[in-house]
Amino acid sequence: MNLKDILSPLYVWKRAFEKPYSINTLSKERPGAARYRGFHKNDLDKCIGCGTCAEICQNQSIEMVPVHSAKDGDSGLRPKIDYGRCCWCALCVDICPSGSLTMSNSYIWVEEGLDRDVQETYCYIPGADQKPWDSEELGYHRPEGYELLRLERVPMPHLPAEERLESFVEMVKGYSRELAIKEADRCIQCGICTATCPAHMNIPAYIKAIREDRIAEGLKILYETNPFPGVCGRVCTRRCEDVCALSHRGEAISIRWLKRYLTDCIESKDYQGILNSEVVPNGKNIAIIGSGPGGLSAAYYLAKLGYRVEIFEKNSAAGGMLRYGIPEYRLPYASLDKDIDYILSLGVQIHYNTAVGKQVRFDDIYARFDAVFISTGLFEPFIIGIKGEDTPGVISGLKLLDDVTNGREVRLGKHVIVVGGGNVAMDAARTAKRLGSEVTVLYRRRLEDMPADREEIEEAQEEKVVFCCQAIPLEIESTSDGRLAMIWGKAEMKIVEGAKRPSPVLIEGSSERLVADTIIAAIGQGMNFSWMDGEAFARIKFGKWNIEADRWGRSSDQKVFIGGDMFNRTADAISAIADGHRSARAIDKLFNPSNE
Amino acid sequence: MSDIEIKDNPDIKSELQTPPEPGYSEWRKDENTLYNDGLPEEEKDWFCDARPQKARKSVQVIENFLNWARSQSLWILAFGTGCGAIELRPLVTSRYDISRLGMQPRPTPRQANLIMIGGYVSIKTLKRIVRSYEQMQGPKFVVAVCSCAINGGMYWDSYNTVKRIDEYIPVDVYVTGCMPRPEAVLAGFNKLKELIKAGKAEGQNLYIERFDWYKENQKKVIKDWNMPDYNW
Amino acid sequence: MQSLYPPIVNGKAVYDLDSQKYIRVWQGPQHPGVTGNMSLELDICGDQVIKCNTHVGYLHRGFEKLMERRRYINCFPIVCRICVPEPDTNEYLFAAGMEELMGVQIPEKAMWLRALNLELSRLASFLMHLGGQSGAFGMGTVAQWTIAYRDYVLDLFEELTGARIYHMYMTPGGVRGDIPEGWIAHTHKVLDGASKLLDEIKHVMLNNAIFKQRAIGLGVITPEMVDHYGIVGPNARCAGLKRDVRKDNPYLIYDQLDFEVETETAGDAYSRTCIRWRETHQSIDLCRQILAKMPPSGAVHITLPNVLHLKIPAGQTYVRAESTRGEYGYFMVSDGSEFPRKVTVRGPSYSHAMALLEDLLVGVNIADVAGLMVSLHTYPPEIER
Amino acid sequence: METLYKELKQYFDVDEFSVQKASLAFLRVPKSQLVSLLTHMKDIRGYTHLVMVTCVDYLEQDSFLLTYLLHNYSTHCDLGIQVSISRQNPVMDGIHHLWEQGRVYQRELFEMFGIDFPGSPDVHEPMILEGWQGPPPMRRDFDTKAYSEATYSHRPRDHKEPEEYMKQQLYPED
Amino acid sequence: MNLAYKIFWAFISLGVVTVWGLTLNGIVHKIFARVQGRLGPPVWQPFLDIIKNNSIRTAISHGVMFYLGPVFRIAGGIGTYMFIPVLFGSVYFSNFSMSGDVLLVMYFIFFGQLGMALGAGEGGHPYSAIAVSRGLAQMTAFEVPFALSVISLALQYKTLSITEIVAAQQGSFLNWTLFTNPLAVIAAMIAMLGMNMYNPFSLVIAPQEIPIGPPTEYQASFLGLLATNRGIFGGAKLVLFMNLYFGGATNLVELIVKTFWIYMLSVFVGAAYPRFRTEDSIRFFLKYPTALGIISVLLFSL
Repeated sequence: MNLKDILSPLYVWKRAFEKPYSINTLSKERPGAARYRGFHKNDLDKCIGCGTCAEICQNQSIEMVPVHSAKDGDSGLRPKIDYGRCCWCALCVDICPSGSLTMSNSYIWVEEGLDRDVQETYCYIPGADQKPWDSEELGYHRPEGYELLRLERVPMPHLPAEERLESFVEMVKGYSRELAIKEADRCIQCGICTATCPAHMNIPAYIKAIREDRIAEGLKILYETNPFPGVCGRVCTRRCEDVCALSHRGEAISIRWLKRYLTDCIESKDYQGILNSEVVPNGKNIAIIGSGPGGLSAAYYLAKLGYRVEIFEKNSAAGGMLRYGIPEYRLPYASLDKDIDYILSLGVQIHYNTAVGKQVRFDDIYARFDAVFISTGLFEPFIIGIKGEDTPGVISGLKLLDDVTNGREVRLGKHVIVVGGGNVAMDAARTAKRLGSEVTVLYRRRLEDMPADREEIEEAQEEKVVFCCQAIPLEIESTSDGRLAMIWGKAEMKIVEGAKRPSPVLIEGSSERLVADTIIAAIGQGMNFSWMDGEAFARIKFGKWNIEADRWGRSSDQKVFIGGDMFNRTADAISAIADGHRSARAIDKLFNPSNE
Repeated sequence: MSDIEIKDNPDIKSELQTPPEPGYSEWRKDENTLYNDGLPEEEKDWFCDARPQKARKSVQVIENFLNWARSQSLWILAFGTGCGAIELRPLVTSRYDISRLGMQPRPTPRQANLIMIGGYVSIKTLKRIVRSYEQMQGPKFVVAVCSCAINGGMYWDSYNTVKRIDEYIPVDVYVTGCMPRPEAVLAGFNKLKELIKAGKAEGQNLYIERFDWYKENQKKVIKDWNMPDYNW
Repeated sequence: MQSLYPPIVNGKAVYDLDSQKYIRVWQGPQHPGVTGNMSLELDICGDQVIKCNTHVGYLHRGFEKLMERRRYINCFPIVCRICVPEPDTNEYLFAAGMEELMGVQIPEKAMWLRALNLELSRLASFLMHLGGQSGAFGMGTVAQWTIAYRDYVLDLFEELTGARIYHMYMTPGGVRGDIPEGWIAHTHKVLDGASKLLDEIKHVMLNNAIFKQRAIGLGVITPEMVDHYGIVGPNARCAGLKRDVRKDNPYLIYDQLDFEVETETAGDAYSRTCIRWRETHQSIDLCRQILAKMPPSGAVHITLPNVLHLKIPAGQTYVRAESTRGEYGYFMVSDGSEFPRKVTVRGPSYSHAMALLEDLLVGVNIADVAGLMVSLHTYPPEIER
Repeated sequence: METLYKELKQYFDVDEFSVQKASLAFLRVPKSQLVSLLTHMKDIRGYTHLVMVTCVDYLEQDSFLLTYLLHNYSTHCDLGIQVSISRQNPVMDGIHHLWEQGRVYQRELFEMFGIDFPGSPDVHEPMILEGWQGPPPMRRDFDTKAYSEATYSHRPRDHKEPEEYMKQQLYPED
Repeated sequence: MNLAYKIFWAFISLGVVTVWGLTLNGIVHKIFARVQGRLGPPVWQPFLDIIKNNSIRTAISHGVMFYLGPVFRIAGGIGTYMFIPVLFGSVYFSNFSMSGDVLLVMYFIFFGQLGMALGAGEGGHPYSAIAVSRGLAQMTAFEVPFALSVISLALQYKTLSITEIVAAQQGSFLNWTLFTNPLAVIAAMIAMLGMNMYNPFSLVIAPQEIPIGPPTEYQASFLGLLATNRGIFGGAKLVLFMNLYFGGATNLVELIVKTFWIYMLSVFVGAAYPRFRTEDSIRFFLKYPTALGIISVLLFSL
C-alpha cells in the first residue's frame, strides 16, 4: 500500500466535472439506428402471400392468415406476426421473394397484462393492422445484393440461332441432372403456381422430387394431373412461371424445363412400371371426339378409371393441335408420341381418319356410348377481312404448319409476311424462316402487347425475323411480277374508355407497302360447327359461340361433355388437358355419384 | 404507447373478474389451510400453512397518494432470469440511469417491489421466481420483457422453458423485443408507473384470488415441488 | 482454528456439516454477486468457504436439442443466444463450421468484417467484465463507467448490424451487409474514447490500494492447473502460458494483424484483471488495424444454394475462436441431411465456472467469492446452453 | 497426423482415421482402450488439453458415439478420439482422474444422454435439469416439440398453407 | 424553560435534523451519481422511499425481537440525537445536553446497533447473521479510535459535556479541535468513515457479498423505520462530529454547511475505493487511527 495507490483512485472525481453519460431518454426515446431491426412492415400490394417468411421462421412466429380472397399469383394470405415468438432475426425480410416485407426501426411496444389475456396481444398483420411505425422510413431492409435465394435461372442450353435455322431439330437441349437439381433447388415450395396452373399440377412436389433425385416419384406426381408431361414440358404456355414467387424480383423457376427433365429422364418403356396403372374395366363405354390434348387427357383418366374409351379422329395421327399446330423444332414428334403412346397403351381405342359427321354420324355415337366427350378444338382460321385476301399466295398459319407436319411440299418464296402476333404467328414465321424465307411480322399493336410468349418473340428476333408493329393491314394486291403486295397503315395506340388495353387506331392517310411472295394470316382460329347436326345436337343447348356447358364441361345433355379449346378461352394445351381431366371426373361422377 | 389499440376481449375480462371455482385439489386440505405437499413431514411445521389473504386497501384518497409514492420508488429485484437481464445493466448504470425514476436494484426480494422477468424462464428458474415473487411484499409488480415471456419466443419447442409466464405469476406489463432496447424496457416501466398511479396494478391480489389456478400451473411444470405452497 | 482442518478421508476433507459449526449459504441465482443466473452453494466456517458446489442450469434451453430439429439457416438465429454478452463468437463459429463442412470460401472483405465484429464484441465484453470486476469488490464507480461505455460500442453494433445485443450479422456465407456511411468515423471516435476510459480505469482501479489488497493473491491459478482443469484464455495466460487461438490457430485474417499475446505470471485475480485490461487495449488496437487494413470494397457475402433446403455433406469438424474468456469451440456433425446431426458448443466458462471455481473457492473469504468468480469471467448461459 | 496415426496403430486398435483439416483428425478406438489411449496421448504425446467431451446419438445404429477432443499446444493440432458404445447399456470409464473438468462433462453426459460413468464424483447428481422425469433429453428419441406442446400451453396458431388455401378458395371441387 | 417546552423544541429540532439528514442523503446520492457519470435520483428520493416503504401492505414479521430491531435502532438514533446540543447558544436547539453527555451519546450509538443486531439475528436469514457478526466486529473496531479521540478531547478540554467542548472552540476557527488537536480529529474522521458505512468500510451492507447485510429480512414499515433512522442517526452523528471537532454551529446555515462538508469526506473517499474485507478493515481501524488516537491521548495526558 503505497501513497500513489492511495491517491490515484481519487482520480474518479474528475468525472464529476465532465458531461454525464446519461442521455435524456425519459422524455423522448432515441430512434433506432437506420438499420435497426424493429417491428415488421409489409407492403400488402407487393406481398403475394407465398408464405416463405412463415417457412423460414424457426420460431413459428409467422402465420399466414386470410386478408384478401385468393387470386392468381396471390394467395390472399398475409403474414401475421406473433411478437411473443419473433426473435427479430430478419430472415423473413431477407428471404421475402417479393421484397414486400421490411422492418421499421421502431422498437417500443408495451402492453399491460393483468386485466386481459395475452392471447391476441402482440399479434398483428403488418400492413393490414394500422401501427404507428407503418410510415417509418428507416429500419432494416434487405441489404443490396444479399440474397438467401438464387434469383437467376440456371440457363437452359439452346442451339444457337444460326444452327437452329438450318433444320427442324429441337432447339432446346434440356437440363442435365446437375443443372436440373440446381434449378429445382431454387424453388421455395410456396405452391402459388399450383393454383394458376389450369391443371393444378402439384408443381412444388415434383420439383422437390427432382431436387431429391426421386425421378420416378416425380413422374407419378406429373401423371396425377397431366398425361402430357413430355408435351407440356416443352410447349406449355406455363402461366405458372408468370406467377412464380421468384419472378417478382428475379427469374421464375423453369418449371416447364424441369417437367421436361423429368420425362426425358425416363424412357417410355419404363412408364408402365413406374406408373403402375392397373385398369379394372367397369364396362362403360365413352366416346371422345377429337384426339387433341383435351380428348386424350380425358381418355387417359377415363381409361384409368376403367372405362372403355374410343376416340374418333379425323386425321391420320393423334395429337390434334399438338401435332398439327406446333412445329417440330419446338415439339419433336417423338416426344409427342411418347406421351400419346402411353395413353393409348392403357387400352384406348382410336379411330383415325374418322371425321364425325362424315365417316360416322354423331347420333350413332350418341346412341352407342354411355357418354360423349367432345373436344374438337379450333381449327377454322379467322380471316383478316381485307380486300384481296382470297388472292392465291395468302395462306393461313395453321395450313402452313399442317402442311409441314404432313410433309407436304410448301413453297413460300423469298419473302414472307406473317400477319398476327400470337403463338401461331410466331410458329408460322419461324417455320417459314426455317424453310428459307425472309420473314416480316405485321402486328396491330405494340411489341409488348403481343400475346405470343415472350420467349418465342425473343427467339424469333434472334432468328432475324423482322417485326413491324402498329401496322394495320389494309389491302392485299397482286403485283405485276406475280408477287403480293401488302398495303398497311400505321396505327397509334389510343386508350378507349372501358377497354382493358389501348387499342390501335389507324392514322388517317398513312399507307405503306410491302411486297412478299407469301402472306400468312395467323390472327386466330375459330370453331367449326358444320358437323354438329343430327338429333342429339338438337337437344343440346348452344350458347353465343359455343355449346353451353358448366365449368365441368357438362352440357345441357347429361351424356355430352365438352372440353379443350372449344370450351375454354385460353386455347392452350394445358387448359385442354385440364378440361379433359375435369370432364373425365365429371363423367365418372355421372356413373359413380358416390365417388367423391 | 396509448396509440396502440388492442381490442377488448369481453370473454377474458369476465373470466378474470370472477375468480375460478375453488376445485379442491388433492394438495389442499380445506379452504384456509395449505397442505405443503412437497415438504417432508418434519419440515412442514417450519413453514406457514395459512393461505395468503387479500391485502386491504386504505381509503381511496390515501390510496391514491400511496400509489403515487409507490410509483415513484420502484425497487427492482436484482434477479437476472434470462437474456433480458443484460439490458438491465445499461438501465441501472449511467447511460440510461433509471435511478432518475426512483428505481434501483435491490438484492433481496423482501425489499423489492418489482421483479423483471427477462425473457425465457427455465423450469429451474421458475421455481426461484415463484419463491422470490412470493417473498416480495405487496403491492408487487411484474414486468415481463422479451418475447419469450409472452409466448415462448424462440424456445417455443424447448423442453425446459415455460412458454407463457402469465400462467405462473401475474404480469403487469409486457415489453416485447428480443432483446428490447433499454428504452423499450424503460417505456415498460413508465407504463407500469401509470398503471400503479391509476390503481390498476393489483397483481398481488390477483395472485391471491387465483391462487389455486396459479399453484396448479406451477406444480404442473415444477416436477420436484419441494417447497411450501406459499413462501412467506 | 481447529475446525478448519477436518479429518481427511480418501484424500478429501470431510466436514461434519450437521455439527452446527458451519453455515450453508446460497449465493444466487438471485444475487448481485454472481455472474448471471447461476448459484453457488457455499458451506462456510466463519467467513471462510470450506466447500463450494456450483449449480448451473437455470438458463438451460436445450440448444443442442433444438438445433437437431432446425434447418441450418434456422440455427443461425439461435446460436447467438448461447452467450448473451458476447454472441458474435457463436455466430462466427457456427457459420465457420458450416462453411468448412460445405467447403465454401467467403469473400475477403467478409473475413475482415467478421474479425472486426469479433474484436468489437470482445471490446464490449471486456468493458463489461472490468466493470463487473470492480463492482464485485464494491467499487460501483468503474462499473457504471464501463457499462455505460459498453453501450457506445453497442451503438456501433446497432448501426452496423441492426441490433444491439443479438447482432445476427455473420450469416453463413459472409456477413449481412457492408459498413454504413459514416460508421468508420464513429467507430474511431468510440475507440478513442474507450482508450481514454481505459487509462482512467488504470488510475482508479488497477492502481487502487484497496483493490490491489483484495485482488492480489486471490484465486491463484498455477501453470500446472491449466491443463488439469482445461483452463483457457486470459485465465490461462495469467499463469504465464502463451495461449491464444488467434495466434496458435489463426482464423479469418488474424495472421495479417500485428499483436502480441499478453501474459502475466502471478495467476491471481489482480493479474487476470490486468491481462484483461491490456487485452481491451489490444482489442481497440486490433479494431483500428482492421479498419486501416480492410479492403475498402468488395463482396461481403456469397449466395448459398437455397437455404430453405440446404443440405450439408456428411462430416464432422471442430472450429474454435478466441472469445474474451478463451477458446470457444463448435463441434459439428452433419449426416448429410438438412438438419445438423449434432452441434456441441464448448464454452470456456464450462470448465472455469464448474470444476475450477469449485476448487478455487475453498479457503476463500466469503466476501471475496464474488470477486473471484467475476475474475474468472464466466457467463452462465454458455455452460448449460 | 498420419505419422501419429501410424505410430498409435502399433500400440492401440485405432481405426477409421480421418483428417478433416491440417490441424484436426478423428480416429476410432475400442471402448476398452479409450482411457489408456487418452492417458498415452496426455502424458506422452503432448495432447494435454481436453477440449471437450461430447456424444452423438446414432439411434439408427443403436449406439452412442463419444468424442474426446484433445489439443496439443505445441503443434496446435486437435485429435478427436471417438468411441462407440452400446445404446442399451451405456456405461463408460471415467476420465475425471486425468482431467478435473472431466467429471463435469461426465455429469452432463449422464444427465443428457444417460451414459453412466461409474466412480465419477457426483455423476448422478442432477446438474442442469431439476426434477426432470422424462428420458434423458438429448437422446434422439426424445421429441422436444411434442414434450413442449404437451407440457406447456401455447397460443393457438391458425396457419394456412398458401397452396391449400388457394385450393379452397379457387377450386374447392378439384 | 420548563421541561414540556424543552421536549417540544427537542422534537421540532429532531424533525429538522431528520429532514436535513434525509436531504443530505439525497444530495449525496446525486453527487455519487455525478462521479459515476450519471444524473442520479432526485434529491427528495429518500423521502419517497420512506413513504413507499410505509405504504407496503404486507409485512412479514419473524417474532418480537425482529419487530423490536428497528425500534431499538430508531430509539438509538433518537437517543443519540437527544443529548447533542444542536446549535450552540440556542435556547431551542440545545436538546437535553448535560454534563458527561458525550458518554451517553457514545452509548446510544452502540445501543441502536446492538438492538438492530438482535432483531436481524431473529430474522433467521444466514446473511443477516453473517452480516451482524461482521457489523458488530467492525463497529467495535471503529469505536476504538473514536473513543480514543473523544478521550483525547476530554483530556484537552477537561470536560465530558458537548456543550462545553463546543464552547471551548468558539471565537476563531483556529480554536476548532481540528486545529488544536488534529490527530484526534483524523482518528475520529476515519472512524466516521466506518460509522457512515460508505466505501471502503461498507462490507456489512455490501450487496455483492452479502445482500444488504443485517436488514436482509427487513421490509415494509420496518425498513421505513430504518430509513428514517438513517436520517436521524446520520444527522445526529454529523452534528456530534461538528460539535466535537469543527467548532459547532451557532445558526442553522452554519450547521448545514458544516455537516454537509463533514459528510462529503465520506463521499469523497467512498466513490474512489472498493470495500475492505471485514478483517482488513478491523486491522486498519486498529492500526492507523487507533495509533493516532493513542498519540493524541498521550499528548494531552502528558
